[in-house]
Amino acid sequence: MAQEAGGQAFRADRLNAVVLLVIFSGAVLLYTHWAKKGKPLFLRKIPGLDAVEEAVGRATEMGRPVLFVPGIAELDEIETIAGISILGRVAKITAEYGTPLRVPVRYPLVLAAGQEVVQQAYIEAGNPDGYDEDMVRYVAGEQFAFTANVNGYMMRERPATNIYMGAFFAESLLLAETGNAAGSIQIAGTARPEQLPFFIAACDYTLMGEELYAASAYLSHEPVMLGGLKGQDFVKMLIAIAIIIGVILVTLNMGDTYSNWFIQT
Amino acid sequence: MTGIEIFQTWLIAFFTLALFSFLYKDNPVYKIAEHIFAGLSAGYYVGLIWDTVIIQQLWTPMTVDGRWWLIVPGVMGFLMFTRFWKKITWVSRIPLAFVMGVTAGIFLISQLHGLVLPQMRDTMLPLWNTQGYGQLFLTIIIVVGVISTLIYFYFSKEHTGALGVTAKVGIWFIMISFGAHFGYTVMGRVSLLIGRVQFLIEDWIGSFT
Amino acid sequence: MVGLAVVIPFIFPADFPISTTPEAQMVFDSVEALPDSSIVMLVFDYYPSTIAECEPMARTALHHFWRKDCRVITLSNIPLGGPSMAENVTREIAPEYDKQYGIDYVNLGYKANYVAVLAGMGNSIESIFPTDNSGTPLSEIPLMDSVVNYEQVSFIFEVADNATADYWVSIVNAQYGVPIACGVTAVSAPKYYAFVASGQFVGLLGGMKGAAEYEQLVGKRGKAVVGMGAQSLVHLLIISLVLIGNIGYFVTGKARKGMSR
Amino acid sequence: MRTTVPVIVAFLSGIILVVSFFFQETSFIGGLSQELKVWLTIVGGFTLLLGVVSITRVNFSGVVRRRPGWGYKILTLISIFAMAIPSILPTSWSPLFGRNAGSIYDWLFVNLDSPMMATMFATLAFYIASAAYRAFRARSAESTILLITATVVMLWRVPMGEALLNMLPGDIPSFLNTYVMGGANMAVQRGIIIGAALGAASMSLRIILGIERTYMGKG
Repeated sequence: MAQEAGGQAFRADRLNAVVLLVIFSGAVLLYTHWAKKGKPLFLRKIPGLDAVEEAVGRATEMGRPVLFVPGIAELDEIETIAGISILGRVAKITAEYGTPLRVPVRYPLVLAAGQEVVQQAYIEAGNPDGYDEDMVRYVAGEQFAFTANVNGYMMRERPATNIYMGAFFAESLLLAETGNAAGSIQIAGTARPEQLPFFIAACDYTLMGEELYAASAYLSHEPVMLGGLKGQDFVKMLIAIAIIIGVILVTLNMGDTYSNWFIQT
Repeated sequence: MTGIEIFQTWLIAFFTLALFSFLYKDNPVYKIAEHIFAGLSAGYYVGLIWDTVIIQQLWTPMTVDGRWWLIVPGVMGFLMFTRFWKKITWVSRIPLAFVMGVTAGIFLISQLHGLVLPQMRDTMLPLWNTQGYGQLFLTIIIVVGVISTLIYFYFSKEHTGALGVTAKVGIWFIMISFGAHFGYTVMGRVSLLIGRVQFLIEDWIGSFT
Repeated sequence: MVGLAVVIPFIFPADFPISTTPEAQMVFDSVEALPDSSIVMLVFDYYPSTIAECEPMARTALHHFWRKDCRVITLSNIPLGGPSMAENVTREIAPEYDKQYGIDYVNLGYKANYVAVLAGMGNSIESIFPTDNSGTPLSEIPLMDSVVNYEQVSFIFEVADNATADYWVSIVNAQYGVPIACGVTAVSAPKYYAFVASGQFVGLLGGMKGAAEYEQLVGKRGKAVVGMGAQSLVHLLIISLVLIGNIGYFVTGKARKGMSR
Repeated sequence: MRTTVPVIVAFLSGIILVVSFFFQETSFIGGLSQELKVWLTIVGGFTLLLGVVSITRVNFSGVVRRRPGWGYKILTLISIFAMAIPSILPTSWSPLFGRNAGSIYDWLFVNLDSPMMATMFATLAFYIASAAYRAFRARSAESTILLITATVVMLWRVPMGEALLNMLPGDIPSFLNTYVMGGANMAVQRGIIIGAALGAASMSLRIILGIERTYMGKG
């Protein structure tokens, strides 16, 4: 171990990863820096977002509650964080209209974060009295126990609007199907491709994959989220271009050196 | 079957049916099963972590192999429990930060190096080859599919013009993929049900005779 | 209705031929191509909830390995049940091939945080698993004498019902180059086609059908093959439900709530 | 103090792992990062116990305060202890202790816990059928594509359905596997994998650099 000098120990064959790492980190950090400085960064509007507003409005007209489920994962999951920041926006609308809101959660940390966000939204909307501690509540720790409880709520209270934003697993269909049976308008968003088909089938509108993150960055204008998203977007475009160049070179039969550069070791 | 085997089979059958009874309606038998289930699952962790982590990874190496420095992760582990006291909750952030830091370090590299690079490389396929039209068709599908999916999830420009067309193609591709997911998943869920029915018919009803 | 469709085939079994997909054939071929008595890993990364889909794969793989006299290291990244299932399955099948614990197979059990486990074994398996599942130090297990890290492992068979399979690809295969074949639940199978195409997986079994294909290739018809009959009927039932639902939808012409997607 | 220390810890541990990737396993930094991974398996184990403590506390206080359903909560508590206590007693006292085959722990797992987990999941099959009937409609061009693909894939995945498809002209099953699963689906998954990998990497980068602190909670 000791006799190996630092110079020899370096893995020159992993240089391609260094390059990618540097470009990627540079892009994310630069955009985050710009976002913090207040430089206007453009994000296209996500179509599903109008639907959220519309659906909460409908709940108000019908005088029935809005149900918001921020996924069933812990707060260290990006999807949960995105869900919580969308919850902030939804809470603001319900605060303005005075629509009842219910947020069941599965983890104590999510409970704390959720309560904070909702309370903040009610204060900002000028309706601090409308806030009630019980709006966000801890339901159960076990996946299916949680689902059974939320399903029971849907069938009893028949909320006009159900919004699911966050990390969902096998319960996606159980929730969305029950909501469908209860006649609620449903909007969902998750980054898990394996659960998306069920939301798409059973919900009226679905934010797919990274649309969830984009939506939360769009709504929250949080520089860290916005910068990260823009940085990723930039690298994504580079990747698309690099692939197209690769396809052209390989088609012309002169791409070996180029495409071999991407081999991982 | 011996007496104990018959008992076991009936026990499993009882709890299986108890949980299925929720499909009809919530009921006390279901609740009993559900609560026992939650307790057993939590209790399982205790024996497992006690044995595989605390004894095998921490205690024995420290006391037998003399790797005293493992006291550091040991203490960090215990600090996790400060989360339950409001005043010193913040201390639990230190072990949490360690977990997040190491995981992030492994992730940052492995995601870029282990996923992005190889997936990019494998998309660089020749659009002209001698393997016939079938292969050519497949290559076009793959290249167009990958690029249009990437573009669909590109948020920095409005989806108009050429970008809009590509994104539209992307959404069609995405729907095909999600359809495939749905079709596949049906199989998965049904398989699990079949597993339970196999038990009920072969083992439980089989035990009547 | 669904219940009936599942029950009927068990009472009146019908036999339809099970075709083989290239992905399952690849799994079979790559195990066949291993030199006899190679050291392989069989990973039980599934929860008991998906036993019906995953266990037939793990069992068949074990039969296949032992028929080729491979030495098998099992482990699990699933805290809830993983090590118990690995223990039970191996011990049940071992007598059939006259295999001895410690010489022909070993169960490393479980260690917390799969990311650290997968990455750490690349340097030294013993530092992550100082003992086997039941607490015997690795130094006292003959099979582990010659195994330091992934370099001595010629093949990994990952059976998973969750995203752990991603990390076997992005950490173990990418950084240490061990060939990995994967058996996954139907839910996640479509995703892994991307890893098969890029060669990061040398084969893929998707759900109970994949398990049945593999059982048939290895010649050990088990629960998966039997289950395919019930599977057929339920699928046809669901397809007809979709059709009926859509016909009703078009006949009544009610566009529900007017929002798209 | 309350945020600075954790941020430094996350930074140091993260950066060591990143740098070590570019050096041989046998180098100094390789050894250091290996040690950190071992530590992580230990600290990670305690994180799992945290959940058990939470559940015990919630149920215990539910019973003490006679919250609705407290009778059921007693069952949960009994089950936790029935599983946990025998499992941490040494096997040398009795073969019923510990985790080996023949122990109480193993018996409870094989005969109660494991079948119940499987049953919980199996109920999904019923829901998927009702979803197929009610929700799965050709509402737009996109949902029609989804619907058709799903139906055909469903047919293809079972022997009886495949026999049906084989009655039609052309080799539909192999077309499905090559062009749908290995073609269009694969391409989309690849796009999603690349996007998700960038997302995870960007999150990791921000955690290492201490920009992202949501995981610590507020305050």
